[in-house]
Amino acid sequence: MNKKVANAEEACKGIENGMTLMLGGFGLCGIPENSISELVNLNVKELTCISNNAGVDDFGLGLLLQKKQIKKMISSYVGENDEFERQMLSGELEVDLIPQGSLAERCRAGGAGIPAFFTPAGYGTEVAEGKEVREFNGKPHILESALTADFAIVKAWKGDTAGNLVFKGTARNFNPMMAMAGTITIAEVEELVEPGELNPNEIHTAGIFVQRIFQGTGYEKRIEQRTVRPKN
Amino acid sequence: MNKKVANAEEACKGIENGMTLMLGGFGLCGIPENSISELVNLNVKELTCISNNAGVDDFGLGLLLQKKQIKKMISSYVGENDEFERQMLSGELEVDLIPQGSLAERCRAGGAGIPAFFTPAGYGTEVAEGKEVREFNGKPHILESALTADFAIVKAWKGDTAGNLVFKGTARNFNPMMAMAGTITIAEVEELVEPGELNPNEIHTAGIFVQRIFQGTGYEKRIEQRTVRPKN
Amino acid sequence: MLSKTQIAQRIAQELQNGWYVNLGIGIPTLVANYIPKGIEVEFQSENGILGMGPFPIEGTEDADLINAGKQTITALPGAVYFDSATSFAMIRGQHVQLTVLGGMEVSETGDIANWKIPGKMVKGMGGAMDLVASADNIIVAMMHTNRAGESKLLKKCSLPLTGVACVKKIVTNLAVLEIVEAGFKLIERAPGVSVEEIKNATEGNLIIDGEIPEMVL
Amino acid sequence: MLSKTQIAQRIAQELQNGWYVNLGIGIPTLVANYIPKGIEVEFQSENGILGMGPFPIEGTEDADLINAGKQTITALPGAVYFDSATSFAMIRGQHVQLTVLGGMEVSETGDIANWKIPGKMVKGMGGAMDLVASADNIIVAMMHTNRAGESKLLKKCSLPLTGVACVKKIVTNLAVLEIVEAGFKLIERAPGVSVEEIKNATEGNLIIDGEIPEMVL
Repeated sequence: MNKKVANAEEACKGIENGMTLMLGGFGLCGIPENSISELVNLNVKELTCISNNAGVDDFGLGLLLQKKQIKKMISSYVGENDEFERQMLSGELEVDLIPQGSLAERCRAGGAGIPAFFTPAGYGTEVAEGKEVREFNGKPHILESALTADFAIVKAWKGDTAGNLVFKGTARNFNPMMAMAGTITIAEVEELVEPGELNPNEIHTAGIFVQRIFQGTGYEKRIEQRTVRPKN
Repeated sequence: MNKKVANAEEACKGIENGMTLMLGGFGLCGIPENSISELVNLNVKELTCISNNAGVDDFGLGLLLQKKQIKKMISSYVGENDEFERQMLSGELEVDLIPQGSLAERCRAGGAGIPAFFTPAGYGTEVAEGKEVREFNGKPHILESALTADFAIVKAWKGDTAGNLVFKGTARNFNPMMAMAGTITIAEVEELVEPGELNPNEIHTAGIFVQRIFQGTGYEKRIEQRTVRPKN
Repeated sequence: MLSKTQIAQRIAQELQNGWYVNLGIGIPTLVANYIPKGIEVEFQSENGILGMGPFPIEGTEDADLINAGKQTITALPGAVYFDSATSFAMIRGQHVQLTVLGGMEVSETGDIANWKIPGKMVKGMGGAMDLVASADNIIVAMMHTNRAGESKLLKKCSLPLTGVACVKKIVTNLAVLEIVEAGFKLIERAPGVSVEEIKNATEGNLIIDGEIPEMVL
Repeated sequence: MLSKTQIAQRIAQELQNGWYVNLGIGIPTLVANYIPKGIEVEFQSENGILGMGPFPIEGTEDADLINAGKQTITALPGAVYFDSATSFAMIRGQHVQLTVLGGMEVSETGDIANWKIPGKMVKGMGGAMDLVASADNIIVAMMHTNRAGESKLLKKCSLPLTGVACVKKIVTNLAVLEIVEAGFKLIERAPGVSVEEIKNATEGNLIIDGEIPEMVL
């Protein structure tokens, strides 16, 4: 089952104006850099982007915000991006803010054929507005629905041509759930190997969830907050 | 965070008559053999056991059935056990049969603080009786609730004293979800190592879900259906 | 009339390149032996493997590597193991393109019963209810009639249901049929089996539209 | 009056052996520096690590290893990485024994607001709503008053809520307080701070029951 494509250009074929995209990553950690560049090249507009964060001004999804390619963001935290805040407060950008755990679970639910589930997160807040409330074990919960996307775009450390993925460290984050929830899922990886080279016991995302895979190039992997102890 | 206990005897302390237990495994694959033996020794009765299967007549949960320690089984498939069928048809044993995917998801939900979710599985069947039905995307779904247990007992291949677990092959099955759903989770492993010896990127179940861990002995790992090709 | 093996062989013709396929216990398992040339599919077993291979060579069997029928198996290159929740996320989330399973009864509206005979046999539904409620493409492999000679293709199932309006296609020892709005549409006859014989063996509404070709194995 | 560091130091006294702890951004992060002797705890960061260690030694930082504040970190022996769904399964499923987070406002009924100032600042709630809705044990670390000198311990929050009736304890620069049925129960005073000063800085109902000890750091 060979899902290998040559590069981001080939992987992103079919992404059109007005589509809903999921993009993996937490902050700038584990984001699909190559595919984001290609989205900028393609200049697709009116996108709805589901991503935990919105990048920074000049990296990650911030690049799409600069070019006003995004109509709506569905995120949990967007605090690192001035252009985002400007577009949101001015009303240019629609924003749906979701508790992080609900965002993760809603993506998983989308991929897992679970249309809705109850969670305590957000009860009694803006997030609960218009949502069904039900008590379980004496505690109020709200009903949250599944999220899916036309394309899910994820970044892994290693992958094989059958689409199996292994993530590294905390770069895993939202990538596995989003991989499950895309009608077409694109995976870009730092190292693409042949089937059989990954240990089947150590694969984080099964190839069944991935439709296209390619080995990316020139990963910058920018660090947002470089915090260190002195060498001495 | 040292969760190591000496053996099954120490691990099973506190398991009492009338409790609800979850037991990992699929058929006889990945079952907590040492702990099951200890449950037989303890002769605790009136148990509610949540387990995908009920073992065979003389192995796995079949050992508890023989001694009539089980009041109620919550399972998805129980076809390999004559004593089970006898007790069920005679009414000695209460049985709640649940679609396998719903069973897995209900255990996960129990561990993940999700009290209920919608699934299409079982709609229009006995399983749906008394359950809320709701349509999503034109398809009827039923509301299923979370499962939890006083003790969850799982079997892993390797583990460290912090409770981190690695499973092998298809012996993973229900073990990870059940580990999440126990008030106290006992893990028995074939090989117990020190923290740091397992690669943090390759751990299947995080230690946070495990309260007690021990290295089991004398694993029989019986094969139910030995199907082979000739050597030649 | 087809043997069980031939039923599997005929079903294998339905496989399409790139499909993930879940094969149930019994006849469905045999489908894996007849994958058409040039077609690449991957087999999922709901207990937690994708990329299931043939039975192991004698002496290499591993108790930690079984399929949903509890048989020892092997893993092909590119295989992956996962837990039961993830397995059914694949199934419920419609990432598996084809499910083949056995049936005790199928109704003309696509209902299926295959898990329980009240008072007699209760093995449990295993993963069948999840599979039939989720898969877009479900093929039932079964005998056209039971041992008493009674039709298993009914107006209405008499046994407790496994799923409602879910079966798309049925391959029996006598015929290939599709579930359409009006009932069982006859698609192909087994070699040497007449339309009349199929009619007689089918209790539910049988739709015969023009000449019915004989299947080619 | 306590410095931010001292607030963290006081909160660290609440840690109990064997706890899994989630520390929010800001003051809460500092708590990790003051774990009492003989107490072993493990830190969870909701972006996907358990067993978080100190910042890396200069030159060893790894872009693929950060905490929820996007800071480079290290992993201790016994650490484990996981995805965001699993991370919040830990949180929502109450496997994390203590959550420490910052607050903009806390009400006398335990409501908390810390994610949004309408029309002015909208960073998003991140994981805070999941954390406060789930944790059994929530400590808020914050200044007792805002920059304008107005109390942040209110009868009712004025800002959009993060969670309802969830805060258990508050450690400010002036005091340690518990949320009880009738309001903010004063437990300890910061060194050199009088009950009167705390009273003046607290808009919500303050419960003073007997002699209030000075905290010991």
